Amino acid sequence: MQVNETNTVNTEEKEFTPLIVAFCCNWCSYAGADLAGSSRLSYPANVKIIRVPCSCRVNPLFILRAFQRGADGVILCGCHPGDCHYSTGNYYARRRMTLLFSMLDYLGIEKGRTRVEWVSAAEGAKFSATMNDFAATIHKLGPNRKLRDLRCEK
Amino acid sequence: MREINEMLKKKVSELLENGTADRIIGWQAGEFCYDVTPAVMRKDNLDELFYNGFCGANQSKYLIQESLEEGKVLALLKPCDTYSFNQLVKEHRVNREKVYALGIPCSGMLDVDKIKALGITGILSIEDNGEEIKVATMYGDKTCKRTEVLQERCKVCKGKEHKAYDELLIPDEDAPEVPNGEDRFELVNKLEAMTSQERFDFWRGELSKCIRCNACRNVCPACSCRTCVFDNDNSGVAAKSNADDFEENMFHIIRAFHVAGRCTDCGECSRVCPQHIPLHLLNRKFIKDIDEFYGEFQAGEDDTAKGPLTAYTEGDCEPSIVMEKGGEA
Amino acid sequence: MSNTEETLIPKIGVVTEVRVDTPDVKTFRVTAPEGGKVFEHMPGQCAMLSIPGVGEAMFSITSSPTNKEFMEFSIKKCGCLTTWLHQMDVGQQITVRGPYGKCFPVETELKGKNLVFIAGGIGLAPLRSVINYCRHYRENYGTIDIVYGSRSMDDLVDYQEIQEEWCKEAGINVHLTIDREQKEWDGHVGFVPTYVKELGFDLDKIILICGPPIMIKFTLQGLEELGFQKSQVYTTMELRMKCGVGKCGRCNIGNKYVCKDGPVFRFDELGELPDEY
Amino acid sequence: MFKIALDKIDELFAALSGNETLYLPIEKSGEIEFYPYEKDAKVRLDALHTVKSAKDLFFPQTENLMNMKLDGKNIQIEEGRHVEDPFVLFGVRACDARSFDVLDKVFLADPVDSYYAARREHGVIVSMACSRPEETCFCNVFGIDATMPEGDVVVWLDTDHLYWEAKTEKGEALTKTVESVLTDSDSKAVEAQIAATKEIMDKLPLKDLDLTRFTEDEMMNIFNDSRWAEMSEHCLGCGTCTFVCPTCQCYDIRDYDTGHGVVRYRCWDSCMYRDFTRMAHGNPRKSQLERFRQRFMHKLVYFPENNDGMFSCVGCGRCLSKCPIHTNIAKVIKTMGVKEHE
Repeated sequence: MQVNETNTVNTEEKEFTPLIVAFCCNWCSYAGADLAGSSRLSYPANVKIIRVPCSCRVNPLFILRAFQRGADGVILCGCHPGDCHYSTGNYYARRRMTLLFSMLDYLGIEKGRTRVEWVSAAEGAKFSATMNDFAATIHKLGPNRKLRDLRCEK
Repeated sequence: MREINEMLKKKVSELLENGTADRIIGWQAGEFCYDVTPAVMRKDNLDELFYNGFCGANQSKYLIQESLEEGKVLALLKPCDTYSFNQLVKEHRVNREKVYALGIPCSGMLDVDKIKALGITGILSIEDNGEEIKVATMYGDKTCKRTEVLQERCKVCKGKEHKAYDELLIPDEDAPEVPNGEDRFELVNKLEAMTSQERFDFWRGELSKCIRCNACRNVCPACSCRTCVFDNDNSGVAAKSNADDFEENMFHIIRAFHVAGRCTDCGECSRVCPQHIPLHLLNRKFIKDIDEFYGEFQAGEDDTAKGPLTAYTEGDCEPSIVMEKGGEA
Repeated sequence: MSNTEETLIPKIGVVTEVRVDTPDVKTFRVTAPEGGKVFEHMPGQCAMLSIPGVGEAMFSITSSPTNKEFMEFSIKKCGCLTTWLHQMDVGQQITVRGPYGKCFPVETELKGKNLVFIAGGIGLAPLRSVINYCRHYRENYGTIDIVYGSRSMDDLVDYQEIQEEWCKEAGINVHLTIDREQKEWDGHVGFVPTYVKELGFDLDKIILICGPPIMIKFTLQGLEELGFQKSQVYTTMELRMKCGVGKCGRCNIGNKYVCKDGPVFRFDELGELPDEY
Repeated sequence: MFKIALDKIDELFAALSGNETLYLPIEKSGEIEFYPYEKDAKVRLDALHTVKSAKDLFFPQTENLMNMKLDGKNIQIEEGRHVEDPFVLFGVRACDARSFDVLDKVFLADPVDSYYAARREHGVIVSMACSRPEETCFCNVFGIDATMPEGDVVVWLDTDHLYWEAKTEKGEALTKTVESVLTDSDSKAVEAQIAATKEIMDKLPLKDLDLTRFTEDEMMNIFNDSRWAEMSEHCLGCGTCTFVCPTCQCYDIRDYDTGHGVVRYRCWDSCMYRDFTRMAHGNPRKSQLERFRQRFMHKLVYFPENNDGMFSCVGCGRCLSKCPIHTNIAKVIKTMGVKEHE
């Protein structure tokens, strides 16, 4: 039996603004996000960027914990395959994320909630477009209900 | 089975006598006919050793500890145990030098919970010869089909070939026939064919039974970390209970992920689960995906091949493949 | 204390003073937010201190109950919570619950007796409460000897109080020792167990001992060689605790719970229990 | 004594769950636990045991104690809520019913655990006599009568009726609320069933476990017995036995940081776990041997010593069927029940 006595679910539906966590590799995608900013390309303010040394630094727990703490969508951005600063990190990340996303789908979690995109330092426009598109996808999916932790809801 | 038992006893005492090994991880009878316990035996208590249809436990994990200790240990490996053994040797968790592996035949192991689930309770003795299982109970004699009460892993048996051994009790080709392997991905396929919501409901139902006893983790030969991330207070995810649905999901996703590409599908996790959560279906999903995305791979087939998650090719599929390929939305 | 509200649910305390005793020991003075003590205690009793989200652990109360304004905790930095506590400034709130356990029998068996306190390192913390209690009610007790040792001069906890108060008081003999020679040190050098044997106390005394397990073990051997009985020696124990009220089930030594039946034990009682501490 | 026909039993459940929550053995995803009754639930009164024991209802696996907030230098504490809604726990077997006495000794001893006490006060126990024990049962060893369980109300089932008898004031009060669906009955059928069950109980393979050695005087001898080493050798160190046990009551208190505060909750803990007694400077129970020994010493020696000889085991047999390697308390009793070199 689970007792969550103090948890109450907020039944009032407010205008939904999805919270998005973007893990960006330090060498390409984070620089890409920087470029997007300095080129005045807009992307949603509710995209929270977490800089990681390499896309393969992200392990499945990071993704799950982002959902636990209230993310509605999680996106991982790294260098294009072949361009990894550490030569091969993103190749490993690619396999891991493929398997993880497939598992989440298998468990019945909406498959659009997670995404991997390769964004180079020169692709400010791609970064902004990707984020806008991802935010729109998540908005359509609605709030994350299946992979949330009730204790973390305000 | 009785002959094999006698052969085994003779062989083991021979190997201990001639100093090939100084102890053996064997099986010891319990209170009832089915509750067999793994036990380390030496020359003096070898008469307690026996082998029957309830010796299903995969003992290769014990070799991690045993191979750290002095002297050589004799391990009895059923064909499917050799996969886990290979995997542990490959990961340098078991010191191959300290183990003498004796391959023993297996014709499928029984699951007492499946017998009980048929309504056969109050079990006093079980006779296991061939097709039919005779069970004497406090409420009279019962019978059931052997195929009905085989352990999950035996229903999808990998075959009678030992993948690693120093010696075989009987040559693989002379070993008794193993059960006909069913398609191990049958249920995975079935789940994949469901809608996303159906899958979600199925797994919620199963995972919400989890009492977080850690039996699945502690028995798993692939879960050989000295300190598990879920026991590490600095990991931020350490917990002793599932205080929220999320933790049930997280624990099992991560547990399965951490053994992905290394799991030999030995089925111990499902065997020991007190709530009978079909954990093997999580592992098999990873195995199936790996097979489909990166080519057929059986962990533990040998002790050298690189695992699928420690390898890559430049042309690997993108994670977006899940969008196209994955189960129904 | 009669139900959970008063046991598992803590009270709030405020740190009003932080004193650096040694490189890894700090003493924290704690009062209730409105001033005064959070609760009353007897010498040897413990309290659970915690910081939300960091952890909770049992600490002995080092100040004497005769102090009516505040409680003090001498804490050595060794784990996650204690590291956090060491970073605290004055004004920080912490949670406090207690008091837990039995005290030293200061009002019964120890009354009228000649006392010897033997402490090593941070082991002085629980004894300091008793020493100051006995000093306060000086007429109730006979002679007082204090043997205190640590690794070096810098590791002596409460050195100032020892020098300025204990050493100057009539009827109290303080014997300090450090493990290895040190330039500025003109006192005794050597380990506590050997020093105790050198000092060779009269057999009419009651011993109160606290320190690292290895020190206790050898001191006890030495005392027995001198002719002391196990029933003359008291110590205070520490094991992992969660509830403090004998229910969470982890601090037992045999059938005794350290949090409830201890932390103060007489050695002849411990001798009847499994050696698992 | 009252009765109701089994084909009308849903009326009884409907009446019982009318004003308060009714917990009873219900099958979900293939396993049986005490779940709240709802219409069309798969009620399994035939099951001997739920996987988790009934202790979950009084001492839940996780329970929030308080919400805390660390705000700069200030701390706020907001106490968790106690259970104040009455509930009925239906279908408790004799072993589980006795386990509440064991838990009471711990949680109702001074200082009283008010979370547990509140649940005990608000829960009415309807226990159910056994008629089909299994080979793993040995409650008789602890003086428990499976045909006459403790509880506020006791019910017996035969092939077509449920018989109902109130045993306490609480039970009488509950009976009043469901009287309309019950009819009067004599006790003949129940007596016959009790006699039949007793005959079966005599055939139980573990009925003669001998507890005479587990006394205070033998504590040190049992503790120092060298046979613990071989018995614990293959223990996996999982918590299965502890978590399915109706009398295991050790708990942990943990903090969970939600991002906007801290929940301090308690949850079941297991003495079989490595970190159970681990401190910053070491662990008094270093190997699985010590942890394994602690569990059984507690149940068979320490607990009886502190509680007038009451053992902290009720012979339900859950650990016998659930232990992954089949090491269990029955084996320990058999081994340790005789002196080492005899």
